[in-house]
Amino acid sequence: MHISTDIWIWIQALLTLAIFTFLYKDNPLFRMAEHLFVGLATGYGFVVVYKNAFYPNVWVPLFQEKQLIFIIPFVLGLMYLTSAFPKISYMIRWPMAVLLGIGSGLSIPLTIQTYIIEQSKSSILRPPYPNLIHWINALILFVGVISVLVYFYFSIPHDRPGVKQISKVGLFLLMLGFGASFGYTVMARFSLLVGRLDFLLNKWLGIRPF
Amino acid sequence: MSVRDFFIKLSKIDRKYIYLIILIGLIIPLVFPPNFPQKMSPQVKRVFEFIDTLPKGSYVILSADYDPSVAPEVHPMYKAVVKHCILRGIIPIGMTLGVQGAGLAVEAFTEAERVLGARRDTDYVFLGYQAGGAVVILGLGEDIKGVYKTDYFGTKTTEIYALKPVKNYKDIALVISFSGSSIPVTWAVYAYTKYGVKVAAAVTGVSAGDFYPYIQAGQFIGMLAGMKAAAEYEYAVNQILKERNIREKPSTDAIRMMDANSIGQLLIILFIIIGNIGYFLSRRRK
Amino acid sequence: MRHLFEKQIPLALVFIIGIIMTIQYFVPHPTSQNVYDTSLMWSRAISSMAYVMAIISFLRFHTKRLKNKNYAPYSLVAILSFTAMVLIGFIGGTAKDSLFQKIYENMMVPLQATTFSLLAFYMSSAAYRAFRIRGVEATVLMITAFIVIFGTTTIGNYVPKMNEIVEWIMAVPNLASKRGIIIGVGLGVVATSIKIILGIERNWVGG
Amino acid sequence: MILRVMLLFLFISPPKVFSPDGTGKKLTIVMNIPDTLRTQITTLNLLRECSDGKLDTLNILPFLKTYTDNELDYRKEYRYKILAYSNGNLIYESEWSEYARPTAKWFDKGKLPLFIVMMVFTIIMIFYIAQARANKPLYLRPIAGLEAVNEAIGRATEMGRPIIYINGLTGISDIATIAALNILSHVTKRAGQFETRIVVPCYDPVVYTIAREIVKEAYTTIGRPDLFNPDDVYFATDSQFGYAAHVAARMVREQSATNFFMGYYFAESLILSETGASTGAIQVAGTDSVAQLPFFVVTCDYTLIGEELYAASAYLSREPLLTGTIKAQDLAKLLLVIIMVLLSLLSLFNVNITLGLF
Repeated sequence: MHISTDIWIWIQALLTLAIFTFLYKDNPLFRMAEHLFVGLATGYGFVVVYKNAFYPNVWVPLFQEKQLIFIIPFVLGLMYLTSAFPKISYMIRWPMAVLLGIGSGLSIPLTIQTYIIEQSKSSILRPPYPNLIHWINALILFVGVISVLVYFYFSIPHDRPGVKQISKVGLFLLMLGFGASFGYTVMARFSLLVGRLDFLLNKWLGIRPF
Repeated sequence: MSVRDFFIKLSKIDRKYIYLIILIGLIIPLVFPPNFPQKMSPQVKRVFEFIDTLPKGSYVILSADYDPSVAPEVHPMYKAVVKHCILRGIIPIGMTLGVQGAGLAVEAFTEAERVLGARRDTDYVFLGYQAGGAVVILGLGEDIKGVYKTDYFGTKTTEIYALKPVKNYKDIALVISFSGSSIPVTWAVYAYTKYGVKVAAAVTGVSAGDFYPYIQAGQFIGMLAGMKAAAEYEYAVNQILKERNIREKPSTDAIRMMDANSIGQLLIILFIIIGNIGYFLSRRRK
Repeated sequence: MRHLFEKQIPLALVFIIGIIMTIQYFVPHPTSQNVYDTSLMWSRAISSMAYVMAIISFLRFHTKRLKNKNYAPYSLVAILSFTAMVLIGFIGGTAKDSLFQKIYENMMVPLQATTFSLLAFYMSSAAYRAFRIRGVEATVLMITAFIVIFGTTTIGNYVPKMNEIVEWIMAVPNLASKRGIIIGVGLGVVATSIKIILGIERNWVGG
Repeated sequence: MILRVMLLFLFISPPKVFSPDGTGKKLTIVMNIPDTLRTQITTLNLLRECSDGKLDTLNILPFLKTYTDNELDYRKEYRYKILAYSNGNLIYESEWSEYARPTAKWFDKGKLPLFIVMMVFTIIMIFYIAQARANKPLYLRPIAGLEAVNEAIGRATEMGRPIIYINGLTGISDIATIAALNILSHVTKRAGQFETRIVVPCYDPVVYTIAREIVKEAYTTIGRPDLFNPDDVYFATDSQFGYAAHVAARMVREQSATNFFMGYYFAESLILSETGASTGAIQVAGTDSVAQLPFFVVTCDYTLIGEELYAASAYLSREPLLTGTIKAQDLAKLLLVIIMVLLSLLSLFNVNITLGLF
């Protein structure tokens, strides 16, 4: 067992342990690590956004390539600074309006195509299917999607005869889906935890498995 | 205290003890690896047996399209498949479409040199990184040595002994794309659908779900998904090493981590059972 | 007058830009392609400057907390680490082996990975505490989780057909439920986008 | 010897050139090289002559039957000629093709069905919004989650401990965040009547400024502007796990009686809801992030699933326009289900209609 002598490994180990202490209870060590994390993340964000987003997308085209059209997005972007002064902070709504307009405008056709059309298209029964299993799966998918949609139907009370059973099937499938994704994520989360513990045992404390 | 009270009390343990049990439950197998025998699941078996039954001297492309963030799950797969090919006299051609994969792939080949005494450019080839993604995949369909003028270490591909009989996908038995994203699908679309070379995927557990449709459509011959598949493959390769009584100790990261993972997951199942028994008994008492 | 700037113009902007961007999808003409490229360029430029608001709120929040005795040390740490990271990033550069990159790899990644790995603990206590057979839905949820958790362990491989069952659950019933939700959410997203463009949804201009 | 014979294949039929789509940038060239020659070709070139006189040579993959040239200009015309070589010597040369112009269309007919769907949905929306504006009665079935929201507020009032309300981890253009902000307005008004403190840590700076306005306005509408405490509605951080750790720690410190998780979430959802549950707080969640729903369903007292979040925001804010939107979505859902059933039934009798979409 030979403990690592690399300062960075020690820093990683101490920070890892500080976060793990939160499992016991909230304590100053955890709060220190939490605030360190928040500070570093915001600082990291500022540098990365400046270097990878602001500099190439605003500074270079406007001030180096002198494309004057960029004055408009630049001035709109400057309006965000008004959020520091409450009286004129309403001006952030101008750049927001541009972003919202572009975002909403782009999303309408794309969302209809990918979310609504594609998903329902692949649930429609399209025989012939190669074998019985494919038939059953296609039927379950077809009935399943429709019953989930009926569950999310708000214009008829759920206690109507036909609707009651279908939405029950829908809720059953929803719960089955949630259980499945919960179960599937357990493996992924545990691999992460095992990875952290393996780092502490192996890299930091140098305990070689016997 | 009757048995019932015991179970009710058992279902009300404080959260902190649960965390302690989990912590201990994971540390023990990491330090004292139980090395459970890993029985191969169907998807992994398809890939393993495909390689196992290839004739000596055939070629397999192993594309390390992953980065350090998914290394814990995907890297052990790459190392295991490299060793498996060399043990079967099959020549793995390493490459990567992502810059970050190169360093990891080199490490896998160095381990093969250490454990199996593999010789570069005779038992394996490592071509390194080439930018372009789909364009590279297409190019390999035409002329591998045209796309990769030199290998990762600078040797001219035309002079590499192992690459003499290789021109394009027609001389490649299988391509495996190791990735944490959807790059294997690009391989399936460009390499399999267009050139007919067989493709397999080696991916993280979480992203496995998105590949099932492609497997059903027959575009992948099989898939290695998550830490479990890595452990199964690693275990199978280590068995071959034992048969050949090769003394060098291979890395057993995936097996050790998967054993700890399995114990953790079994503990959760235990908690669900205990939680319910206690809940069930206490409800009946009211 | 102020009403004009505070509400009217933003709503007009969102309406005009929204309509143009929606129609642009259906027009293959190169000018529509240019409109699309310019809109992306502008949204990248503007959103890159939106981050300055995060800095302002962050600094305002933590400087205020410096006055409060029991929060002061923590907020000091936050501000100092923020300033240090910014200076290191701008002075030392963000190259592969820069101090900035070292701090990211050796401080931020472990902090994030460890916080992420807490989830394994929380899942265990959630499974223990909440997975109770309380009604049909909770039971269905629990049994499916049970099967999938067990199916994805090493021992799961020894139970015949276990892997096929897990794969089937993920590929069929789970897919049906996800599709149902996604279609519903899709309709919701389209409805909201239409409301924003037509100025019906006004919360973002203060209702 | 064979190669010399091949040389006879000179000046044979020109390639066919047409504009494949309306982008005004592309021309597709169909190369009808005889198959016998195909195997010998090592390099295949396309000569392109533009109406402005510019001449270019494009080297293309030898086995291609058609090639699509792009980045062209719809204002100019282009013509093409094929040159095929076998190990350096010319074995096939076609005549120049006719001049062709990449057509630039103003409407892509292929997307007409999608355009119709979009228009129909917008009309349905406007119709129901008009109905709502003329406050015609629009029936919406009761949602169990709503009683849970009001109950949860009542619990915090009884225990005299604060409510923590989170609007999710996405921006203002995300529908889940907008729904969350609508519900925040209702929760603040109701909590304000009993002077119950509400803490709103925000993840996104834009959402933070809007949330601040909404809380301030909610308090003024119930005649209690004094209750607004600017420190309780604040921007915490925009790092995913820094935020989760911060809010989780705050729940433990404040021992909040009620936690609301509305909006869109990522993997940090379980840290929030499980820590909240450990403090014994009542928790109501509402999200359309499919991956996180399982965790909320397991750890919260009540969870609004997907669209229930949108419907809840319509109910709670009693905004006729929101109710109108839910009715419009319902009608669209009904039409969609009908189409799915019809197309499925028809395809059972192998009549496969796609309406250009399905």
